[in-house]
Amino acid sequence: MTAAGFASQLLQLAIAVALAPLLVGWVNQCRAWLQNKSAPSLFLPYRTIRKLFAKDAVVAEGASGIFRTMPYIVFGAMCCAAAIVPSLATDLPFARAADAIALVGLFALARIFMALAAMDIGTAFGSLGARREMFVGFLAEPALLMVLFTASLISGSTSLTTIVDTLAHRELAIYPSLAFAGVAFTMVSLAENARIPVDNPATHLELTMIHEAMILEYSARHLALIEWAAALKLFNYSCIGLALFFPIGIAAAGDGWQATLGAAPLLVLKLAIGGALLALIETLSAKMRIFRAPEFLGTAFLLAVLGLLVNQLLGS
Amino acid sequence: MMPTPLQLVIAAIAAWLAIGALGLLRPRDLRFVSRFLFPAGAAVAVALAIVGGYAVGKLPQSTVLPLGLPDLPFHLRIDSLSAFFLLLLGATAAAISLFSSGYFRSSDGTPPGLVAMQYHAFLAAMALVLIADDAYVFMVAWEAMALASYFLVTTEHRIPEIRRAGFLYLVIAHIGAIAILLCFAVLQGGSGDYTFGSMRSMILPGAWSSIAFFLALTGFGAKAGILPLHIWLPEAHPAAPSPVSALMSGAMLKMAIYGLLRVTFELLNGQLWWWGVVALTLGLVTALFGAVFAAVQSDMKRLLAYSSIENIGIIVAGIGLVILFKSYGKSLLAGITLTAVLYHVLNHAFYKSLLFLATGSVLHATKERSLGRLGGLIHRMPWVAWLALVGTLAISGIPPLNGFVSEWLLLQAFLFTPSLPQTFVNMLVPIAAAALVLTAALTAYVMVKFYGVVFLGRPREPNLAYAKDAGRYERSALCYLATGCVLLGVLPANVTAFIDPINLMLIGASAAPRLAGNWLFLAPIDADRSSYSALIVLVVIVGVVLLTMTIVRRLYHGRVRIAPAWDCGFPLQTPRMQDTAEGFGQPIRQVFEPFFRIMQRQLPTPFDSAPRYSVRIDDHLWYWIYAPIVRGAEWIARTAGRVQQGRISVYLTYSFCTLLALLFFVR
Amino acid sequence: MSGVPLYAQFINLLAAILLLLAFAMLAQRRVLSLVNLFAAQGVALALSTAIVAFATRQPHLYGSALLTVLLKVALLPWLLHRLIQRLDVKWDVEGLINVPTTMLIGIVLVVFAFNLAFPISQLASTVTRSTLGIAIASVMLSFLMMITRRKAIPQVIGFLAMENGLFFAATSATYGMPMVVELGIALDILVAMLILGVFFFQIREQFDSLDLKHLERLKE
Amino acid sequence: MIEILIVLGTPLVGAALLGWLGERDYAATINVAASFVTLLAAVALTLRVLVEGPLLVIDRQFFVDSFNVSLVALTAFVGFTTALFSRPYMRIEQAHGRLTSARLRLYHAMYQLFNFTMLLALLTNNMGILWVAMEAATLATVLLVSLYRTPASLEAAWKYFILCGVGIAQALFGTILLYFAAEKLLGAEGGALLWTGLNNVKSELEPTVLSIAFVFLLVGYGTKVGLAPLHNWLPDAHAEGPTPVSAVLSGLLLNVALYAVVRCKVLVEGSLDTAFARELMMGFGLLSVVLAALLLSRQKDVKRLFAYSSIEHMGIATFAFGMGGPIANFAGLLHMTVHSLTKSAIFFTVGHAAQKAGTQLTDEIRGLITTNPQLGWGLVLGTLAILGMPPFGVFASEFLILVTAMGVEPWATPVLLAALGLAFASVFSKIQPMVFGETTAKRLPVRPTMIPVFVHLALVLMLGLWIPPFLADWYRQAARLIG
Repeated sequence: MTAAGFASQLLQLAIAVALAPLLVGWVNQCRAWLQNKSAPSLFLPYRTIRKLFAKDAVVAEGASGIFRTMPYIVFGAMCCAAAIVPSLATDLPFARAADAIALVGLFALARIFMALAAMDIGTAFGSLGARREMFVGFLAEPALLMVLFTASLISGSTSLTTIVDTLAHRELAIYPSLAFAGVAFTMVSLAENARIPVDNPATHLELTMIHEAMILEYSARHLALIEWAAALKLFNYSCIGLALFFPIGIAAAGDGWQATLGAAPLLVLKLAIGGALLALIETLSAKMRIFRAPEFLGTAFLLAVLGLLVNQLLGS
Repeated sequence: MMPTPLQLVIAAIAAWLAIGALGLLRPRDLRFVSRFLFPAGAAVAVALAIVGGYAVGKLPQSTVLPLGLPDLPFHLRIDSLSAFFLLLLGATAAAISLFSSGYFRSSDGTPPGLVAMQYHAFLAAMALVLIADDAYVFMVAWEAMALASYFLVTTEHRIPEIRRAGFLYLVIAHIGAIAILLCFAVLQGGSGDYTFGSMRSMILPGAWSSIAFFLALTGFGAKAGILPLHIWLPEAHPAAPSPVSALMSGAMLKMAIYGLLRVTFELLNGQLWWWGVVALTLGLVTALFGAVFAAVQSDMKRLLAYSSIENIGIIVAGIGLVILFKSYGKSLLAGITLTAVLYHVLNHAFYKSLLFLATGSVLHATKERSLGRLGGLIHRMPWVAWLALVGTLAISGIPPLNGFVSEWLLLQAFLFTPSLPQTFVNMLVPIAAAALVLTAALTAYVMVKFYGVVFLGRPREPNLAYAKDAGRYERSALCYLATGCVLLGVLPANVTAFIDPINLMLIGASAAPRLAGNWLFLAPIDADRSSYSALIVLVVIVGVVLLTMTIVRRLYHGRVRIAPAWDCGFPLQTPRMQDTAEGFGQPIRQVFEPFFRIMQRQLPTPFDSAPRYSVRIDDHLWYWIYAPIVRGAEWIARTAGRVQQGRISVYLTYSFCTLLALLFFVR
Repeated sequence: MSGVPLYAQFINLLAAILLLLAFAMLAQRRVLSLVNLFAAQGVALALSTAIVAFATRQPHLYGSALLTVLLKVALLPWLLHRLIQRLDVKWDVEGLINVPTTMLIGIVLVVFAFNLAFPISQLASTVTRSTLGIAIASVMLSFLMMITRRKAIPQVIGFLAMENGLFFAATSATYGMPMVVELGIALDILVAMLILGVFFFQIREQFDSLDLKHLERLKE
Repeated sequence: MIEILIVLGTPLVGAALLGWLGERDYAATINVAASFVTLLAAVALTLRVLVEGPLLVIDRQFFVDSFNVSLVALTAFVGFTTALFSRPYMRIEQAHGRLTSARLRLYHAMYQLFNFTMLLALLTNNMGILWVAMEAATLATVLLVSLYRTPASLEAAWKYFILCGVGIAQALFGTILLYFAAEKLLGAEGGALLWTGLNNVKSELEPTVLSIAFVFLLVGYGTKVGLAPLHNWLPDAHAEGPTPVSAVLSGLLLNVALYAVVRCKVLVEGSLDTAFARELMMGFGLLSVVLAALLLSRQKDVKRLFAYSSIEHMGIATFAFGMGGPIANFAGLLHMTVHSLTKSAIFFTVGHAAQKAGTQLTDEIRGLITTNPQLGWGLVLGTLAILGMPPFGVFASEFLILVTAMGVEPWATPVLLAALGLAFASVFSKIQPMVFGETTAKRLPVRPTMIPVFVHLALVLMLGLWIPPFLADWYRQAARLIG
């Protein structure tokens, strides 16, 4: 790999890790505005994380090694994911090592560890959360993969960089299949990031919570890492979405560092809009019963498959 | 002079048989059996694995033993395909034999010596299946395999369910064998020569070759557990002692896959595209079925058995895809798919044996098979738990372990289906891919349930507190298998390169140069389209994890306080508040309601002191297919029974009428 | 019947009588008269054998004629009489099928037998070839009789009558089998009769009747 | 020559001897000894025939070729092992008070007599004598079947007697027709009934007569083979007689009857140019297989069960001989051999099992393996062998038969296989619970001898994996003789 490639790789990773909490903060702020509450600071997530790091960790009795290592593994997996999602430029050497399918695999890794850790303590809520998480995952994961497949059928490749290259830098073409995929992707990312209407990050109401139920027992640095990882996940999803459906402005491999840097403000803009939209959706829609979730995600899955079929039918 | 691989394999078979015979000498001497026979068997297995690994890619060798029928002596042959499966058999058997040396205790069932005899006969039969080169020796080995495994399944024959399971198993195995025999009878195409050699050279007319293929699919499907011939599998696997379940699931099912490959791609020349469609559909239905049913099981071995059905389904679907590609002359894609299939076969052998053996250890430590009574074992038996975790992740298809690689390859194959001539097929492939992915995701669900309920949480029963960790032998066997899973995961390029000769042999095209860009990367077609490097992923993840750990430690204190679980501040938590297996599977049961036939649902009343919720689930197929068949057969038999109705003058009338009829017929 | 030598006409006559007797047995209800009819059959059989022996100058046929007389006219009927006395079963034997139907079937059988025998007898070298058809017919009639009787003794008599038919075929159609064979056959029949005798008593002491309806337990 | 005399003489003398002092304790030993001498003589005879080729002795009255000598050897062997088995078995019966010593005397005498008649039927060259011997065999066994004098055994014996008697009578008629056809060519005296003589002139024999004769012969001897729908006597006789008798009945008598049929078939085939005889035999064979397979699932009595399985296997063998040709005949011969060995072994185990449980009902015999492992394993292995499970020999012959059928009559193969599958399910579903599970059996007063069982099974296993070259050549030769 070239030095430039290595540089852009590190840069994008750094940006992801650094900006992820900010994105969360932004979404919360927008939501607060939309629900006309007084908004918390944009940097609240950073403060929370710092505070949590400083605290003494409390570990429940009967917690095994899985419980303790989980936060690190999840965080690691999310970093890996961040390293293969082109946010600024498609010049990502690491993307050779893991393609779209591996990306989904990494998400699955994180999910499974979270679920296992949640079951580790042996509390009612822990296993409840784990069950629901896996349940959501078993429909969301295929849907996401189908979305990625649609894109990779268009570009004839499963490596995200190539996909984005094709989408961004070929002569403009209309891909009807992407429309289906886009809708599906939105629904999946709502579910995957524990957002309304599937989950509600802002509550500990046992009937509704999924993600929160799993991490009830976590505290201090563990919790900090988990929160950070969650933020990273949101960031990754947003970047995937942007890269697949609004790839304009992402620098190509050969463009050099100016282009890469030039892409940065555009990315921030896109993320801001995306976050606002997310907040809007969350405000407009109501939390659905947990057993509505399969229908919701099933729809997403079918839409994605439809996209694939449309793609086969009309040809890419 | 140096003995040839084939001779070595034959020697290994003989050695296994000899070890078995030794078992007969001192049937009740447990020490002798467990300390001597099983380790010896393991040694032979290792040797076999080495020979198999060596023989892959070498020129085929064949020989004729002066056994069997006078006109049809035993023809034996070893080529890359059989060598690969011999490697698989040896590698799996080595671990399982090692485990068995620590596993078998004296019980009121079959005495240990006899068990050792059946066990090694089973191994020998499987090896013989793999090197058989004519119909007779194949059938002999095949049925001997079925018999030996049947007796192993019924080791604890005092338990009625086990007897029933064994019977079901043997009957379905026999039906399958009949189909296989018919298949060979078709394959010889009137030449009357039943050596595989002549079948290879035989060109069958289309209809006949289709018949042969479907007979093979039925016959081998019955052994592999393809719908709707799967019903014996979830009965027999739990019934058998765990090493045997591991051997059946890890190795024996693969023998069926071997047979299917052998017949489809070698003995039949020229495949038709729609066979592929059928196999693909059947496989995916089987896979989905297996996954869904695994999700709602509450017996850990049943759960694993269903997951075996699922994996077999995936494999068969892959084979279907291979047929599809090969019939359209897309040999490169066919090669990739076949690689994926074989890879998955290998993976399944490793992680499924690992998991079954782990359940064996759990079973020994707790005397408990039902998930509802386990839990928290990671504290009592850390070795088994952590090694089982590897298996769990591997089977759930998580990078960078081995399960992911084969699924990745298979998905690549699905994804890069170029537009095939049939639009219908083009429509099918994406749907198939979707089904495959769905199955994979369900597997993750299932395995989390399995692992979480068995090893994590708090013990659901008091007696679990006395569970002891696995012994020396069992541990080492588990370690070995887990290492296998990791290695197969992180060095895919080497494995695919190793498998490649089989592509060359069955497809006639090599896929490896494309598959293994270099030893680090796995890149089918070319690196731009898709590439994957498990090792790098592993390194990066581990690196990031360690890095964060050190940083966090460096910047902040590492203080930890142990406290009772918070759990939203709920008071009085008992282990009974955790999800049971039923509870965990409940969402799936709700989503896939129509799949199941709820046998009985036992709801607790408010006044129960120790309320239990349990659901017994059964699959429709038994009632839709088997029960009617049985009833029909009984009806016919009853009708035929009227012939024999005891009255002598009626009997006389029979013979009189026969006489008259014949005489009339003569004139 | 011009051109046919006298002895042949005799044999044909006896054959006709044999067939007649067979029909009579088919129709007969009373056990004792059944036995007598059987004996009469034996007489006819012996006569025909003797005539054949005389005509074809085969001395060993005299022997078989003698055998017939001893066995089928004297010994077996005597045994049967004794049995019937000892077991006192002098009842009327009503068949499973009523007599007219039986006769009807019998006639059909005779027609069938003749048709069957016709092509064969064309090839026969012997003059008395037409008797073959009669032999077959009587065999079949006795078969029918065995089927229709529901008591043990008549069934056995039917069995013996069947042997008569065979014997007749052997002697008249083919001028007798080799002596050793005939001896063997005769011996077998004798032994069979003795064993049957034993059986009757055993059956009697088990079921205190000779009705075959007791012997319908073993099914399927 | 001298061997023949010993082979035939020993059982005859033995019968006389045992008739005289049959109720002594050592009678059983005499029985064994006589059978053993017969076996030795049979072996000697076999060797001679294999070395010197066919024998035709005592003014052509006895004819021995490699076909019937194989059956002679088999008969002598199974006769011997059965005698071995019956020694403890009959002791136990006596101890259980089911038999008096007077009955034992009858049993022993008749056993030897039965052996004699079978050997005579096999060795004679005279179709008439063949018939006589068959009838005599029936008579001898009738008394054996009714040995217990229970109502059931009497009924069985009666049916056996009447049905086989009638059947045999048909056979006699067939023989007469043969004679009738042959005397024109061979002259009235002597040769006209000698099989060799007939065989020499078979091409000139009158087709119409022979075809009718064959019908009679087939119906006649077929009754004794137990071909459906003439089989009805067979289950009763097997189930109600003492077990050694069941063993020899299905192990040997059926073979002898089939042998007679095959001899006749050879003649008829020679004279007819049509496939009449072949089709007839194949039809009967197939029908028997299917019917037996169907009825197997209805059986409650274990000996009855295996009687039906005998019908099935005789059907298979008949089918094989019907197809004809070297391979099919070879297979048929092999099938007769392995079937006799396996089935008699099974009856040995079943007999003792029934004694242990005090009943023959499959539902009431349980858990043999736990009380007497040898017995249990013997039964289950024997059953699997008879059901055509590799690596046992029955599979070898069935494989060959199916293979040939695939070549000759492809449509028959699936039918056969379906029947075999059904038979497998029905039989095994009944045997498995008998062998496994909690036991119901008692101890036996006398220790049963398991040697015959395992010797037989070992032989069958060997034949499945390896047919010794000399045996292969021998049977090939025989197969060629049958044509």
